[in-house]
Amino acid sequence: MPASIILLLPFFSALVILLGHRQLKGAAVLISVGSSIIAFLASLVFLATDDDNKLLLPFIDVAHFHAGIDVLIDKQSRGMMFIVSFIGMLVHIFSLGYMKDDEAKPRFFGALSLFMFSMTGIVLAGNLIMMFIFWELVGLSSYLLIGHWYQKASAAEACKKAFLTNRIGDFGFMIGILLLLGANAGNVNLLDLKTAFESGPLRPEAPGYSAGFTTVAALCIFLGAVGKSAQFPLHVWLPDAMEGPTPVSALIHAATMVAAGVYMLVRVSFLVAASPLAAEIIAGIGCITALMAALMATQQNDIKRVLAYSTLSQLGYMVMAVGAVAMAAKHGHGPEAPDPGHPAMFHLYTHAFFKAMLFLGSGAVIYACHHEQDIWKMGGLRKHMPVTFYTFAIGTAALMGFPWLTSGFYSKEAVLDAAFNSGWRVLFIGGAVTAALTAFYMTRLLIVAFMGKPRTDSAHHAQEAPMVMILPLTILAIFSIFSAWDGFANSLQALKPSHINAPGEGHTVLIASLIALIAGAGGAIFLYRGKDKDPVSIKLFANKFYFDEIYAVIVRVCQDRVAWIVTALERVFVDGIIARLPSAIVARLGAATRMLQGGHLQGYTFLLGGGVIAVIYLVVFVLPRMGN
Amino acid sequence: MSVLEIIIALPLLAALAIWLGAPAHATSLGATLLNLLIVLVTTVQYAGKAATGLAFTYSRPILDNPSLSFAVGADGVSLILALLTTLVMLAAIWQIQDRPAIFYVSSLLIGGGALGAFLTTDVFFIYAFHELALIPTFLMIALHGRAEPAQRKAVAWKATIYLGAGSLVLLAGLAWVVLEFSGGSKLTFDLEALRNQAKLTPLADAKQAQIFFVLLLGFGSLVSLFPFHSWAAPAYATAPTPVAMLHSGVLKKFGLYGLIRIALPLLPQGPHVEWVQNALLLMLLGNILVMGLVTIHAHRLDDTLANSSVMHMGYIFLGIAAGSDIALKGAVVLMFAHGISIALLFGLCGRMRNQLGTLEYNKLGGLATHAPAFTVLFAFGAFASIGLPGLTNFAGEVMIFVGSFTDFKAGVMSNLQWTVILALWGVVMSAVYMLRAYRNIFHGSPTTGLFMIDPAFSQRVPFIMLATTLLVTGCCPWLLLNLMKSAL
Amino acid sequence: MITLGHYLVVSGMLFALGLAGVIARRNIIIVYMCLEMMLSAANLALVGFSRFHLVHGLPDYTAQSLVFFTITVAAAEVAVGLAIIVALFRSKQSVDVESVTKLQG
Amino acid sequence: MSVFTIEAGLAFLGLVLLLVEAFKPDICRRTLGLMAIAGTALALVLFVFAKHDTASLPGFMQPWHQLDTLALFYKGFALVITILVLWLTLECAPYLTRFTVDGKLAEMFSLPLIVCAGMMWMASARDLVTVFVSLELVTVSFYVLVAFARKSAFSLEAGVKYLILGALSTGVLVYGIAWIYGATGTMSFDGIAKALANPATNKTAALFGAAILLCGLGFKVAAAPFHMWVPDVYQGAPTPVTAFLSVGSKAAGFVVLTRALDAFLVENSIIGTEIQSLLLVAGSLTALLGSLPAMFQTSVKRLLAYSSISHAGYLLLALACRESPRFDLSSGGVVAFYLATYLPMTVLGFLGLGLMRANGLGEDIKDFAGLAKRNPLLALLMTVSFASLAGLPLTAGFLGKLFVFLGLADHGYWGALSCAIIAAATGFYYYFKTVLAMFTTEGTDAPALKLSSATRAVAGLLAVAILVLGVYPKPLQKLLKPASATMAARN
Repeated sequence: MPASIILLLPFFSALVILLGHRQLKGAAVLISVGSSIIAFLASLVFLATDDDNKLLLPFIDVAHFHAGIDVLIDKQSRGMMFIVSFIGMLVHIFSLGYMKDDEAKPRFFGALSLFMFSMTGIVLAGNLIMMFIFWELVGLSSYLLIGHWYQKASAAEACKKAFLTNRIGDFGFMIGILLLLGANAGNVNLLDLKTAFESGPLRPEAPGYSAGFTTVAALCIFLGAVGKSAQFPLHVWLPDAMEGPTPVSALIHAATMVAAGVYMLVRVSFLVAASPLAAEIIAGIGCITALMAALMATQQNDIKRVLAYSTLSQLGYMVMAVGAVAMAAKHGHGPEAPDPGHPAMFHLYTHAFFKAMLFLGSGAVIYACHHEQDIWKMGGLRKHMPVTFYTFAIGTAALMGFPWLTSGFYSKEAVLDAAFNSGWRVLFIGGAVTAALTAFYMTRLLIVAFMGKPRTDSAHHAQEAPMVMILPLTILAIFSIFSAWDGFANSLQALKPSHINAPGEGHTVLIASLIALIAGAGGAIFLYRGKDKDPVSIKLFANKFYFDEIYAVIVRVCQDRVAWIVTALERVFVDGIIARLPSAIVARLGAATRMLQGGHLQGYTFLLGGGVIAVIYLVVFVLPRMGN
Repeated sequence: MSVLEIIIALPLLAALAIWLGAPAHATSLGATLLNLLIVLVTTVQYAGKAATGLAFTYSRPILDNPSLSFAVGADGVSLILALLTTLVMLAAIWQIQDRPAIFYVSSLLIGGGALGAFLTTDVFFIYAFHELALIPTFLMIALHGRAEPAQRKAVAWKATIYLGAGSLVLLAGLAWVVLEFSGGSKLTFDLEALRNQAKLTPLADAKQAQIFFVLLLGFGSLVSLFPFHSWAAPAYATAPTPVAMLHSGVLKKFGLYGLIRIALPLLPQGPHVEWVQNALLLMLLGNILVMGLVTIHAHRLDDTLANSSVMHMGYIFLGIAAGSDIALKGAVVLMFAHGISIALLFGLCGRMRNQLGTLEYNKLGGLATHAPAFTVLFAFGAFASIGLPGLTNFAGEVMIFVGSFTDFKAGVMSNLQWTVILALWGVVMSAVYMLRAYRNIFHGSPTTGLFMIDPAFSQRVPFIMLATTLLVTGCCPWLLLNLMKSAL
Repeated sequence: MITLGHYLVVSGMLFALGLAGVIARRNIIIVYMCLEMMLSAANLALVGFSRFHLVHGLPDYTAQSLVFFTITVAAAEVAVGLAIIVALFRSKQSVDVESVTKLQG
Repeated sequence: MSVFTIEAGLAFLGLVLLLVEAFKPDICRRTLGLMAIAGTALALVLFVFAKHDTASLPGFMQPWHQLDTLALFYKGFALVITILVLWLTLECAPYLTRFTVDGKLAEMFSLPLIVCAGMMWMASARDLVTVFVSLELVTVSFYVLVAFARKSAFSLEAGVKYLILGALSTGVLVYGIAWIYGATGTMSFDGIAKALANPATNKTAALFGAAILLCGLGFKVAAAPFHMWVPDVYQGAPTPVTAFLSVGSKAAGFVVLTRALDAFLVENSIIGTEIQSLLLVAGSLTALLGSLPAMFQTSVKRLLAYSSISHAGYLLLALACRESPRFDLSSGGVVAFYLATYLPMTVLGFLGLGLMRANGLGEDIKDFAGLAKRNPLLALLMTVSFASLAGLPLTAGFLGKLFVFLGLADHGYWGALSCAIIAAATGFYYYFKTVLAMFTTEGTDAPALKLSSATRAVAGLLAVAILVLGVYPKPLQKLLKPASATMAARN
C-alpha cells in the first residue's frame, strides 16, 4: 500500500499540474508540495514494511514476456526510498522560496512531481524493464527541469545534451537488458535473475555458460549507469545540467537521480560479481571519473560547477566501490559472512544529504547574490548569511571527510577500504588522491566565497535566506553529521558496511585519508587565504580536459558530416538507381518508341511489311528450332 | 449486414454527400465522430468476447469462380488499425480550417479506403480499398500541396508512380499467393480459405521465400521500405496537412498490415529463409540507420518529420523480420503508436506552417513562450516518436526488441540480434533529431517577426485527443494487447 | 508438268513485288495498284491450292468461292479508296504519300 | 425470329437511311440519327428475345454461321456499341458538320448500322470465307467513316492512312488464308482444328499460313508491330468513329482472333507452342509499345489511341493463356469480359472528348484544365473512366487486368507478366496526367460547361456500369460462362 501511494501520488500530481496548470495557478504548487510531504510520510511507513515482490500494475503481458510494474521491497529499496522522498520533500519546500518569483512555477513543480514519480519507480523497480521505463522517465524530468529556463540558449542546449548523453547510456542499458532477457528466457525480474546467476542456468558451472557473455551483459548494463551517473566518458552533461534551477541540481543532479546509476549497479551486483573483468572495468572507470572530476573541480569558479564536479567525483567513488567490492570478493578479501552493507550505497546515502545540503546552500547564496554564481564575485558572505555559512561549512566538512565527526568520513573510509582490498593498489591511490583534491577544492570554495571581504555590490548586500530555505538546510546539516551513526543508519536502513569502524588491515586507510585531508585543506588555505583572484591557473583543468571540445568535433564529424554524406549518397544512389534511373530509362524508351510513329505512310508500310517478314521468320524458322 | 460494413460505408457515403453539396465540415465531422464511436463500441465488444479470431464476419458473394466476395471481418489487429484510422481521421478532419470541400472529401475517402482495407477479409477488396485511398492522396498532393505547382506535381508523380508500381508488384505477389493457395478446383480470394489451405499444404520453404520476397517488395514500397522510400519524404513534406496525417499515420500502415495479415500466415517460413531474412534485415537497417542520418541532416521540420516517419518503419519491419509472437504484437502496437504520433506531429506542423509561413529551423525559435499548450502537444508527439516510456511507441519498440531476443543463446548472436543492436542505435538518432527540432523551434528566445499563439481550445481538441491516446495506451499497452489474445 | 510449287512461287513473287511496291512507291495511286497486285497473288495461291486439293477427283471449290469474294471486295475497296484519294487530291493537289504527314508522334 | 433476320434487317435499315438522305436532302439530321438509334435499339430488343441456337438459322446458313454464347455475346456487344456511337455522333454533330460536305451527316448514321451488321456476322463466323467477307464489310465501311469529315485535313489524312494500311493488311490476310487452306485443305475453323491436331499435316506450311493470317488479324486489333496506324487514324478520325474503331472494330478483330486461335491452339496442335510464344511476344510488345509513347502525348485523343494499343496487348496476353481448370473463364471468355469492361470506359472517355469538342474546346490535356470547376459531374465521370482505363480496383478495368495477370501467373509466363506490369505502371502516369489536369484550378477562367440531361444520363449510366462491373461482375461472368463451357466441350 505505501508503495502504491509513493509511486502514484506524484504521478497524478504531475499529470494534474502539467495538464491543467493554467487553471490551477497557485494551487499547483500546493498539490506538488503536498504530495511530496505525503510521499515522505508514506516512505516512513514504508521503512517498516516487510520484504516483498509483488505486481502493482500490468504493463505488457505477451507469451512468456511479462513486464509489469512490480515492486521489489527490500532493505536497499526501503533505504533508498527514504533518501529520495526525504530530500525530495526538502527540495520541494526549499523551492517554495527559491522559485517564488518565477512565472513558470507550476511547470517547475509539475516536472518536480514527475521526477519524484520516476525516481520512485526506479527505486521500487522489481524488474529491469520497469527499471528502464523509469530510467527514461527520470531522463525526461531531468530534461524538463534543466530546460526550465529554456529561453536561455545555454539551458536549452544543456537539457538536450543531458538527454542525448543519457540516451547513449540507455542504448547500452537496453542491450544489456535484452541480452539478459534472452539468456534468461524472457525473465528479467531482479530476484529471478539473481537466482539464475547464482544457481540457475547462468551460473558458471551451467552448460553453455559463456564468460564473455556475462562480461558483455554486465558492461552493457554498466553503460546505462555510466550515462545516468555521469561517469567518464559520458560525464559531460552533468556540469552543464547546472543550468537548471539550483533546487533541481540539489535533488536530481546531486542526491538522487545521478545516484540511480550506482543504485542500479548495486541492484545487479550479482551480475558484476559474476564477471571479474567487468568489475575491474567498472572500478577503473569509477576511479578515473573520481580523479578527473576532482582535478577539474579545482579550477572552477562557478559555485555550482564546483559542486557539480565534486558530485561527479563522488559518483566516481561510488562506482569504484561497486567494482572494488566485486573484485575484493573474488580475491577472498570480502567479508566472511555475507555483509548486508555496501560501501557504494553507504556513500550514496551520506553523500545525498550533504551534497543536497551544499547545493541548497549554494542556492541560498545565489539567491542572496541576485543570481550571481561566480565565487570570485562573492566573498565575506559569512557575516551576511551566518546560518547558510555554518551549514555550508558542515557540508564541506562532510564532503572532505572530516574525521570521526561527519558522516562523510565513515562512508569515504568504507569506499577507500573497499578499494584497498580490491587487489588493485592503484584504485586505492586514486581514491586517496581524490580525497586530497576534494579537501583542496572545497576549502578553496569555502574560503573564496564566504571568507574575506565582499568583492562586489551584490555580495555586499546579500541577506540571509528566508525561513523556507533555511529550514531544509538546517535539517540536512543535522543529517550530514549524524546520518552515519548506527542509530540513524540502522533505522533508516542505510546499507552501512558492518566492518566500517574497525579497518582490518592496520590503519593504512585511515592514515592515508588523514594525510590527504590535511594536505588538501592545508594547501588550499595556504594558496587562497585572502586572495581576490585565482593565484593558480591550469588551463587543462579549467577547460575540463577539453572534453566538450573533443566531443563537439566528434559530433560534427561523426554525425553531422556523416549525415551530410549519407544524405547526399541517398539522394544520388538510392533515389537515383531505384527511382530516377528506371524512370529515365522508361522515358527514353517512350521517346524512342515515339520515333516509330513518324507520320510517314511509307514508314508505316515499311514497318508493316517488315513486321510480316519478321513474324514469319520468327514463327517458321526461330521458334520451331527452340523446341519449346 | 455487419457493423463493419457500416464502418466502411459511413465515410464513403459522407464523401459522396459532400460532393453532392452537403455542408462539408458538419457532415464530415459528424460522420467521423459517429464512426469513431461505432469502432470504439465494436472494439470493446470484441475485447469483451474471447478476443480471438475473426469476428463480425459477413460475406456477400460476387463471383463464383474465381471465388470472390465482399467479405468483412475483424480481429484484434484490424480493430486496432480501425481505431487508429478513425482517431486520425477525426483529428485530421477536425483540424481543417477554411479549406475547400475537396479537403474533406479526400480525407473521408482516404480514411474510408483505409477502413475498407483493414476490415475486409477478401484479398481482392483489401487491395482494392487501399488503391481507392491512394487516388485522393495523389490528387491532393498535386493540387493543394505546399509547394510551387510544378514542384508539387513532380512530388505527386513520384509518389504515385512509386506507389502504383509497388501496387502492381504487390498485385503480382497476391496473384501468386492466390494461385498457390487456392487449392485444387477453384481460385479463391478469401483470406480465410487461403489461410486454411496454407495450413493444410504448406509450400516448400524455398518457394515460400520467393513469394514472400515479392510480397515484401510490393508491400514494402507502400511502406517506404529502404531503398524504395524516396517518394515518402517529399510527399509528406508537400502534402496538405490532413493528407499527410492520414497517409503517414494510417494508409502507410496498410503495407505492414498486409504483411502481417496476408504474407506471414500464408508463408510462415518466408521471412526466416536465410536470404530473405538477410535482405529484409539489410533493408530495414537502411531504413533505420541511413534514414536516421538523413533525418539528422534535415533543416526543416516537415523534412525531419517526413524522414523520421520513413525511418520508424524500420522498427516495424524488424518486428516482422523477428516473427515471434511478441515481436509481431509489438509491431502492431508500434503501428498504432506511430500512426497516432506522426499524425499528431504532422497536424501541428501544418498549423505552424499556416501561422508562421516557414519551418526552417534557423528562422524559428522560442515558440514555447507564447504557445505553451501547443508546445506541450508537440512534446507529446516528439517524445512518443523518440520512444519515451509511458507513450505507446515505447511499448511497441520494446516488444519488438524483446521479441527478437526470444531464441537467444548466451554467447551466440544471430543476424537478427545484431540487427536489433544496430537498430537500438537508431533510438539514439531519433532522439538527436527530435530534440534538435524541439530545441530549435520551441526553446531559445522568441525570434522577432515570427510569432505564434496557442490555437483556440476547440482547435486543440483533435490534438489533445491524439496525445491522450498516446498517454493512455502508453501507460496501459495491455489495453491494445488484450485485443490480440491469440498468437499472431 | 506444272506443280503446285510453280503456282506458289509465282504467287509468292507477285505478293513480294506488290509489297515492295507498296513500300517503295510514293504515288498513292500506284501504291494502291500494288495492293491490288497482292490480292491477286493471294487469289492465285488460292486457286492453285484449290486446283491441287482434289475432293472426289474434283478441285475443292470452297477456295475458289473465296476468290470471287476477294475480287468483289477488291472492287468495293477500289471504289471507296479512289474516292478518298480523289478527295485527297482535291484538298492537297497531290497524291504523294508525303502529303499526309500531319498526324505523327 | 432468327438472329440472322435481325442482322439482315439492320443492314437493310442502313441502306434505307442512306436512300432517305439521298432523296429527302432537307431531313433534319437529328431525326435521321434518332431513327438509326431507334432501329438499332429495336434490333437489340428483338435480339434479346430472338432464338439463340444455331438451329434457328436458315438451313443454308448453318455451315457458315453459328450461334454459340461467344457469338451471341459479341452480337449484343456490337449492338450496344453501335447505339452508343450513334448517340455520340448526335452529340458531336454540331462541330462534325463543319467538316463535312454540305454539312450533312447521313452516312454517319447509316454506315454504323452496316458495320454493326458486319460485326454481328463476324461474331458468328465459323469459316474463313465468312470471316473475310464480314471483316471487309466492316473495314470498307470504316474507310468511309474515318475520312468522313473530309474538310478536315486530319480526317482525310487518317482516311488515307487507314485505307492504304488496311488494304495492305487485307492482302496479307487473304494470302494467309490461302496458305492455311493450302496446309489444311479446309476453310472452316473446325476443319482447321482437326487438321492441325493431325501430325501428318505439313507443319511448316501451316506455320507459314498461320503466321501470315495472324499478321493480317493483328493489324485489325492493333497488335505490335502492326499498330502504327492506330494513333494517327484514331486522332484524325471524327471522335464517334474513333470510339467505334477502338471498341467495335477491336472487338470484332478479337472475336475472329479468338476463333482462329481456338483452332490453331487446339489440343495437340502441331503449331501450338510456336503460336503461343508468338502471342506472348506480340502481346508484351504491344502492351509496352502502347504504353511507353503514351507518356509524352499532349492530345488526349491520341493518348487514348495509345492506351487502346496497350489494352490490345493485355488482350493478346489473355489469348496466349489457354484454359485453366481453376478458372471459370476461358481465354476467349477473359477477352470477352475484358472487352465488355473496356466498352463503357472507352466510350465514356470519348464521350467526354466529344463533349469538350462540342463545347468548342480542344482535345489537348491542357484543355482539360479546370474541368472539375467547370463541370464537376463530367470531371467525376471522366475520372471514373480514366481510373478504370488505368486499372484501378473497384472499377471494371481492374478485373479485366486482374484476370489477365492471374492467367499469366498461373501459366508461369513471368516475362510477359513483367512487361504487362511495366505497361500498367506507365499507364498510371498518363491516365492520371489527364485526371490531374481536370482538377487543376490555376489559370482556368473558362465558362461553365453545360450538359443536357440526356447526356448526363448516358454518361452517368456508363460510369455506373464501370463501377458496377468493377464490384459486381457476376452477371457478366454468368453471361460468358456457357461460352467457355461450350468451347471447352468442343475442344
